[in-house]
Amino acid sequence: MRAPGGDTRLAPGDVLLSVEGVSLSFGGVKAITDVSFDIRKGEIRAIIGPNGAGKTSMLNVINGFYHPQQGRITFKGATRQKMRPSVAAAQGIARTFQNVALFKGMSTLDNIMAGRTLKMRSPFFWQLFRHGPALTEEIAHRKVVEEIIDFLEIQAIRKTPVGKLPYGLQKRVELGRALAMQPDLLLLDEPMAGMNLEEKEDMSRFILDVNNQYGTTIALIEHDMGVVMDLSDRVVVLEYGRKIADGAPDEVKRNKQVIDAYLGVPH
Amino acid sequence: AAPAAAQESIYVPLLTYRTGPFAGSGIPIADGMADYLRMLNERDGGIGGVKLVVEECETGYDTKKGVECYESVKGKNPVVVNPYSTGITLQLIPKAAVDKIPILSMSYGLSASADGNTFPWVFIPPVTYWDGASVFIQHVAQTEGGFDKLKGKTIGLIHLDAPYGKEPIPVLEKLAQTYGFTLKLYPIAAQDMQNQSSTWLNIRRDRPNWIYIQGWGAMNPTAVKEAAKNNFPMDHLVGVWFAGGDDDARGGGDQAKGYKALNYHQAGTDFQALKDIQKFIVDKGLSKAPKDKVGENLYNRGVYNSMLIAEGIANAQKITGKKAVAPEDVRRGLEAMNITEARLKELGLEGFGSTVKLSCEDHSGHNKVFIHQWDGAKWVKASDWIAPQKDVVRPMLEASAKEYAASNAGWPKRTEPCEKSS
Amino acid sequence: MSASVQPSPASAPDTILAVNNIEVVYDHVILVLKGVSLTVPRGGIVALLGANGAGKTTTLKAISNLLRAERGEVTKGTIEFAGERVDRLTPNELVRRGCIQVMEGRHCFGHLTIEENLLTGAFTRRDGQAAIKRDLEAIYDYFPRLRQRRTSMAGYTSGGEQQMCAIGRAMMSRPRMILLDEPSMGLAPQVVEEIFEIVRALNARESVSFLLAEQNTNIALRYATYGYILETGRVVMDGAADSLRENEDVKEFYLGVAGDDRKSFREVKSYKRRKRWLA
Amino acid sequence: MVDAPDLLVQTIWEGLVSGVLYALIALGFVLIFKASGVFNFAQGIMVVFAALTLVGLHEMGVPALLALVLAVGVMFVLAVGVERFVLRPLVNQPDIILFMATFGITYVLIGLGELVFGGNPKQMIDEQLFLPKGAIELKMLGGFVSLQKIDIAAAVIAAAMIAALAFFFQHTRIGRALRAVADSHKAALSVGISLNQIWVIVWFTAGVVALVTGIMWGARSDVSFALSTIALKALPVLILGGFTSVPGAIVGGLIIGVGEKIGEFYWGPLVGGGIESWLAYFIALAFLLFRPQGLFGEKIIERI
Amino acid sequence: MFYREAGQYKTSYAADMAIFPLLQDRIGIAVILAVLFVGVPLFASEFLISTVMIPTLVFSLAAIGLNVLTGYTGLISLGTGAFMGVGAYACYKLTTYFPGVNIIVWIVASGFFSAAVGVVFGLPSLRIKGFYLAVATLAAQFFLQWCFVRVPWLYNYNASGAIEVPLRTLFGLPVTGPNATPEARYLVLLSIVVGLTWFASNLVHGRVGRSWMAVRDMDIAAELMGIRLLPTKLLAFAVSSFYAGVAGAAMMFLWYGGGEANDAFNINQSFLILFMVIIGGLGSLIGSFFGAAFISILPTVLKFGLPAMGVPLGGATAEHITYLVVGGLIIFFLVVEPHGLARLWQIGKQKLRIWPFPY
Ligand SMILES: Nc1ncnc2c1ncn2[C@@H]1O[C@H](COP(=O)(O)OP(=O)(O)OP(=O)(O)O)[C@@H](O)[C@H]1O
Ligand SMILES: Nc1ncnc2c1ncn2[C@@H]1O[C@H](COP(=O)(O)OP(=O)(O)OP(=O)(O)O)[C@@H](O)[C@H]1O
Ligand SMILES: [Mg+2]
Ligand SMILES: [Mg+2]
Repeated sequence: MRAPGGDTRLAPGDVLLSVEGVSLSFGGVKAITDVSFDIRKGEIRAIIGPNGAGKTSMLNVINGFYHPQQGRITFKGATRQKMRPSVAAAQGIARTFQNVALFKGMSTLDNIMAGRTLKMRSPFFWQLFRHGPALTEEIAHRKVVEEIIDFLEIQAIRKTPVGKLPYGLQKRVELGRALAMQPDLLLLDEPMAGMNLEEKEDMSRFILDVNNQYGTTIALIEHDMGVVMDLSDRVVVLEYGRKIADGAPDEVKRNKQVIDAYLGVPH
Repeated sequence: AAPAAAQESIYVPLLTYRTGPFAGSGIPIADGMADYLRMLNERDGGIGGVKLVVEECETGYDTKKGVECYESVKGKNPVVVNPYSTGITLQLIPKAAVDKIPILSMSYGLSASADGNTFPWVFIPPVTYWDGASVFIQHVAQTEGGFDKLKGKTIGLIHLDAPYGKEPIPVLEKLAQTYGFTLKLYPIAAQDMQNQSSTWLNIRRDRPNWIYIQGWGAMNPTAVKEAAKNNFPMDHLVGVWFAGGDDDARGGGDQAKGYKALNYHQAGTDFQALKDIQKFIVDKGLSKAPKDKVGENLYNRGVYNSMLIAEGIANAQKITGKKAVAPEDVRRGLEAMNITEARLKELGLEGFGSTVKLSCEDHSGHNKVFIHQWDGAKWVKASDWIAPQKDVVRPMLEASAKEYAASNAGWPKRTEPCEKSS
Repeated sequence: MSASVQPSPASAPDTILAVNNIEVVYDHVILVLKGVSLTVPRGGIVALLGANGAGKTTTLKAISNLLRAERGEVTKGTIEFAGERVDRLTPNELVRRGCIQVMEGRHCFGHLTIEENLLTGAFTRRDGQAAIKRDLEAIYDYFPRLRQRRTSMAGYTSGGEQQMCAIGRAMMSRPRMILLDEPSMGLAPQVVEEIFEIVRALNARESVSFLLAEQNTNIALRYATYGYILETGRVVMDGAADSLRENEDVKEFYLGVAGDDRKSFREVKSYKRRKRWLA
Repeated sequence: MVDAPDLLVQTIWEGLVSGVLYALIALGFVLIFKASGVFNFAQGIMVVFAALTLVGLHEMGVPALLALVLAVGVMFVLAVGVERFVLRPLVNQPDIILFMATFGITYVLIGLGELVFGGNPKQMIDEQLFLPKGAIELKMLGGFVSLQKIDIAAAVIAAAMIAALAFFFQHTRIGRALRAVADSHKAALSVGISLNQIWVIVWFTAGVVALVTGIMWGARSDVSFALSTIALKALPVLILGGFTSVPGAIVGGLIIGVGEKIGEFYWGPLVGGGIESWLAYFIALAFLLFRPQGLFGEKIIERI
Repeated sequence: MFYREAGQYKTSYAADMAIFPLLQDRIGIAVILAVLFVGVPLFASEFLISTVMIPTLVFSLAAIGLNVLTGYTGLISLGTGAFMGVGAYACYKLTTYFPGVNIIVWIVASGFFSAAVGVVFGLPSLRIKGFYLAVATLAAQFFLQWCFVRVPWLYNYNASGAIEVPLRTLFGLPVTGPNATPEARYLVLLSIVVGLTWFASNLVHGRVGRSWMAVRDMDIAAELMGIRLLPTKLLAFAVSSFYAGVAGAAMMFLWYGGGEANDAFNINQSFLILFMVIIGGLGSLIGSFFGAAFISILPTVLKFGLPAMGVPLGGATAEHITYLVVGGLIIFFLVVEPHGLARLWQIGKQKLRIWPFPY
C-alpha cells in the first residue's frame, strides 16, 4: 500500500515529533498548560485523560488547527509554531476526528479518494477532458484506494453516501481516508468510540497492521483502557490540560494519580 | 383567435401588465386600451364591419415575459403589436422587420425609431421622449420669460436608472449647450424607486431651478412627495407624460398641487368616445376598470393608444380595400396616418388629443404636447399646445438611427414602398 | 441487579413500552427494520445490543418519533407507551408523556451555554422554577465537570462534556422513561461507570425505565435486567441479562471472553468472519 | 466637505430614518432566523402583504381599526399556514432548502395579495390610524432641517419593539427554546420543544412586525409590491448586525442608513449617482471581513 | 424490469469510473441527444423552440454554473444574474471589436471575463460563510448591475443603452441577429451546452470536484487533509462564473437577440437560477437541467396552457394564479423531496430496479 521511503532520514525509534512546553487557552479556559512529550518513529503513542483534559486540543495543536500561545512543535526535525493545517497535511500528518468529520454527501470511495488529493497533480486542463494524465492518475490512485478499501473490508459500501452509514462504519471510512494520505504520523481521536467488541477488535487489528506493515507512527486517543493498554507502546496522561504521567502502559496503569483522575479502579 | 377566424376578424393582441412593480400604471392603460377597442366592437361591430379580436397578454413589464408573449401571438396573425414597455420594444424592433409585424410603441420605446427609413416596421407616434424633453425646455423658457433667461439656470433630470430613464439625456445635453443652462442628472436605481431621500438631498444642495422627471411606477409619487418634503416649488417640477398618472400626483396629497406633467391627450370623460365606452362597456359591466377610474389620465392614454391602432387598421382597409387586413396592410395604414382635428371630431374625440400625421420617413410625427397641472384632485390643461423643436430633435434622431443600423451589422435596407400620404 | 424481575412481554399493565413488529423504511426505499418487537417493563432497564448498523438507533428513533425528521417512516407495526398508541404523536407530545431520548452523537445546542442547554431540557415541565433549579443542581452534582463549564458555549466543549450535557439535559425533563443511545460513547471509563450508576439510581429511586442501545455490552448487561440482540434489522436473541451473559455466542462476540480470560487486543490475529444468528 | 451644514444634519437624519425602517424589516427577519434558522426571504413580501391587507380591507369598507385587527388576524393565519404546510414537513432539512421554501411563500403571497386586493398601488391609511402627519421644520445652520413626524413615530415604535424583543429572547423560557431550535431542529425535537408551537409564535410575531413596518413604509411612499425591493436593503443590515441579533438589526440599520445616505450625498455625484443601490452591501462587506458573523452575530463555532 | 444492472460487471477501474457506468444509461443519453439534435429542430414548432427549448438550455447552463458553486462547493451566491451580465457585455464588446472572429468563439470566450470578475467577488469567501456570503454576493449583483447602466462604454455608447445583437453567421447561416432562425440558434446553443456539460461532468467527477465537495461538506476536515480552501473556493467561483458568463452571452445573443441587459440580469434572475439549482437538486448536474426546465417552463405552461385547456382567465388573474401555483409547487416539491427533482428521478430509477417489490 505504501511505497517505502516517504521519509528515510529517521530510523525507527528516533523522535518523529516533539511537543515542548505547549500551552493553549481560549479566553479564560486553559485547555493545555505547559505540556511536553514526544512521539518516536514507528510507535503507537496513546494519549489518555478524563473528559475535557485537552487531548483533542493537543491533536489540534499538532496538526496546526489550533495555534498554541506558547511552546514549540518539532516535526521531522523542523520546528514550527504556527502553521496552516494544509501545510501540516502536506508534511505528512493525517488524522481522524472524535466527532466523525466525513464528507457526508460523498460516497465512501470519494471520501477516501479525497484523501489522495494532495498527491494528485494532473493539470486542470486534462481534468476537463478526464483523459490523458488525468485519467491515468485517477486510475492509479483508485488502485491505492481500492487496496485500502479491501484492507478495511468496506467493499460493500464503496458507493454508499457516508452520511447514511452507521456510526461504526463511518469511523472506519474515516480511518481509510486518513490512510489514503499515506501519512508519517497518524492521529486517531477515539477511533473506537461507539463500537462493540468485535468491531474494536477489527479496528485494533487495522491499527496494528498499519503500524507494523507500513511503519506508520500513530498517536491514539481512546477511552477504552483495554485497547490502550494492549496496543500502545507508551502512554501520556493529561488532566486539566496538564501532563500527569508519561510512560509504558503498565507503569501508567499503576500510577496513583492516574487512577484517581481517570481510571477510577485499577485495571 | 383561431386562424380560421382570420377571414372574418382582425386579431389585435395587447401586451399589457397588470402585475409586477409597475402594475399601478399598467392597469389603467390596459383598461383604456381594451375598453376602446371593445367599444368599437359593440358600437360599430368592429372596424369597417370586421370584428376585432382583442387579447391581452400579461407581461408584468418584464422583458422576458414580453418576448414570450410576442412569440405566442406571432403565430396568430396579429396586425399590430403594442409592447407597452421600452425594454420589450427594444427587443422586438429587430424582429419586426423579419416577422413583418408592425410595432406601435406610442411615445415610448426607441426614439430613433421615428426614422421610418431605417425602421419601416416601428411606429412611435405622436411624439418621442426626445420631443418631450424639448417641450419641457420650451415650457421652462416660456415661464421664465424667454430662451435667453435659461442662461445660467440649473435644470435637473430625475430619471430611472435604465434605458427608458436615460432617453431624454442627449436632447437635454444638446439644449443645455445651446441655451447655456446647467444640466444635473439624478439617476434612481429601480430598487430605490421608493427610497429617494438622498437624491433629494442632492437636489437641495444643487438648487436646480427646474426638475424634469423621467420616471415610472412607484418612482413618480415618491418623487412628488419628496419634492414637497424638501420645499421644492411644485410648479417647477415637470414630469414626462408617463409621470403624469393620477396616482402619481395623488400620492403627494395636498402638497402635490401644482405638479406638472407633459401630455398629448386630455383627461376626463367629456368626449363622445369616452361616453360611448361608458355606455357600451363600463355600464354593462364589461370593463375591468372601476367606474371612477374611467377618464383618468392613464386610462385615457390607453384609449388614445387604441384610437391609433384603430386608425391604422381603418387606413389599411381604406388603402387596400380589403376588410380583413394583414399586418403589412396595417403597416401601410399606420404610415399613412393623418388624424386631423376633423378626424378627431368624427371619432368623437374632439379636442381630446394631439393630431397625428405620419409619413414614410417620419414615424413619430413630432406632434404637439401641452402641460397638464394637478389641481389637487384632477389634471387640468395648463398651457397651449406646444410643438417640439423638430429642428433640433430630428437630425439627432436620424443620426442615432444611422448609428443603430450601423452597429447592427446587416440591418436591412428599407424595401417597403412609400405610401402616398392620404 | 441480577435478582431483578423477569419481564414477560405479555403482562401489559407492567409494561411501559411495547414495540410490536415494526418495520422502518428510510427515503421510501431503504428498509432498515424488518419486524422488531420488544417490551420494556415499568421500572426496567432493557439493553438493546447489536453490531454497527443493526438498527438500534433506528429503533430508538422510531419510538421517540424522531424518525420523521430524517425522512424515515414506520410502515408497519405499532408502538405503545404506557398503554397508549404513540406512533402518530410528535416527539414533543411524547416528551410530555414522559418519554425522552438522548440521541447518539451528542447533539447539544452549540450556541447555548451548558446551563442553557440543561434548561431547555425542562421545556415541557410545568412544576415551577424552584423545582427546576433543584434538579439543575442535582445534575451538576452528578457531573461536576458541567458545573465548571456551565457558562461555556456547548459548541466549544469537549466531546465528553457534550455527552454529559446531553444526558443531563434529558434528565432535566423528569421523564418516566429514557431512551439512551450509546451513553458511554466518548466518556472516560470512570464517567461511564458513573453514568450507569446514575441510571441505576434513577431507576431505583424514581423508577425511571430505560431502554439503552449500547455497544459496551459488558457494562450494559451488568446494569440491565433484560436484553435484546439486534442483527440487520431483526431481533435475533433476547433474554434476561444474566442468561445472555452466560450465552456462549454472546460471550464470544460481544463480551470478548474466551473461556475465562479477556483476550488481548493484540492477539486478535486474523480477521474473524462474522458469525450471524441469521435466519 | 461640509459646505451646507444643514444638509449634513438632514442627511444624517434621513440616514437614521431609513436605518430605522431597514432595521424594522431586518428585525422580522432576525426573529425568524433566530427561532428556526430559516433565512426568510419572504419577510419583505410579508411587509407588503400585511400593509396591503390592512389597506385593502379598508378599501373594501372595513373601518380602519377593525381592518388593523383583521390584518393581525391574517398574519396569524399566515403563521399557522406556513408552519403547517412549509415548516412542519421540512423540519430538520438543510438551511438552504428552507430558504428556498420561503421563496415559494414569497410567490404565494404575491399571487394571493394581488389576486385579492389588486395590483395597483394603494395609499396608506395613516390618518385613520392616528399616525402623525406633516413635518417639523427646524431653522438652523443657515438653512432648515425638516423632520417628518411619521419618521419620529417610526423611530419610537421601532425602539420599543426592539427592546421588548431583545428582552424576550435573552431572558424567557420561550426565548431560550427559540434559540435552541435555531441551533438544531433535531436536538430541539428530542428534548420535547414543540417546534410547531414555537414556529407559529415566531412567524406570527414576525408578521406583526411586518405589519408595523408596512404601515411605516407605506406612509412614506405607497403600498405596492414594488416596495418589496426595498426590503432587500434589510439584507446588508442583517449581515452587518448579525443574523441572530436583535440589537444588531437596529445598529446595523443605522450604520447602513447613515452610511449610504452620506455616501450617496457626498460621493455619489462624483461617479454619476445611484451608488446607493450597492453601497450598503460594500459597507456591510467591509465590516464582515473583520467580523465574519456580523457585529453582534453569534460566533461561528469552529471546533473539531 | 428493464432497468437492471445485473450482469454488468466492471473489469477495469476505468470502466467503473465512467460517468454512465450502466449500459441502459448510455443508451438513454444517446437517445436523448438524438432527439435534441435531430428531433427537436425537425418537428418542434418555432414557438416551442424559442420559448421553451432555448430558455431552458440557457438557464441550464447558468444553473450548472451555480450548482458548481452552491451545490458542489456549498457557497451560496446571489450574484449569478450579474455574472451572466458580465458575459453578455464581454461578448458584445468582443464581437464589436473583432467582428471577424466567429461569434461562437466569443460567446464561449466571454465566460473567461466573468470568471475573472467572479474570482474577485469570490475573495471574501475565505472569511465569510453561509448566508453571510450569500448576502455579500449581492454586492456583486448590485454593483455590476450599476456598472451596466453607468458605464456607457459597455454598451458602445448607443442611444438605447441596450445590447444590440448584430448579424453573425456560421457556415454562411445566420446564427445571431434577427435573421437567425430559432432552429439555428437552438442548435448552436445546444452544442455549447452539451460540450460544457461534458466538461462540468468531468470536473465534478474528478479531483477538482472531490475537493469542492470536501470543502462543502466539512471545510475544516478538508483543510486538515491538505485541501487549500481559498484556491479551491476561488476555482469554484471561476468555473461557476464562467458558466454563468457563457449563459449570459448565449442569453443575449442566441435567445433575446439583444436588449436591456441591465434589466435582464437583475436580482430576480439570480434568484431564479438559484431556484433552479435547488429545485433541481443541489450537487447534481442532471438536476440543473430538471430545475431549469421546471422553472422556465412552468410559468409558460400555466400562462399559455391554462387558457388553451379552456380555463377562461384574464391576463392578470392568470398571472396571479401562476404566481400562486408556482409558489405552491415550489413548496410542494421541496416537501416531497428536499433534495430536488434529481433525487426524485434517482428514487424513481431505484424503484424501477427493484420493481415489482416496494423496497
Ligand atoms: N475552540 C475552543 N474554544 C473554547 N474552548 C475550547 C475550545 N476547544 C477546546 N476547548 C476547551 O478545552 C478543553 C479541552 O477540550 P478537548 O476537546 O481537548 O478535551 P478532550 O480531552 O478531547 O476531552 P474528551 O475526552 O471529552 O473528548 C475543554 O474544556 C473544552 O471545552
Ligand atoms: N437517514 C438514513 N437514510 C438512509 N439509511 C439510513 C439512515 N439512517 C440509518 N440508515 C441505515 O439504517 C441502518 C441502521 O442504522 P442505525 O443507525 O439504526 O444502526 P445502529 O444499530 O444504531 O448502528 P451504530 O451502532 O453504528 O450506531 C444502517 O444500515 C444505516 O445505513
Ligand atoms: Mg476529545
Ligand atoms: Mg446507533
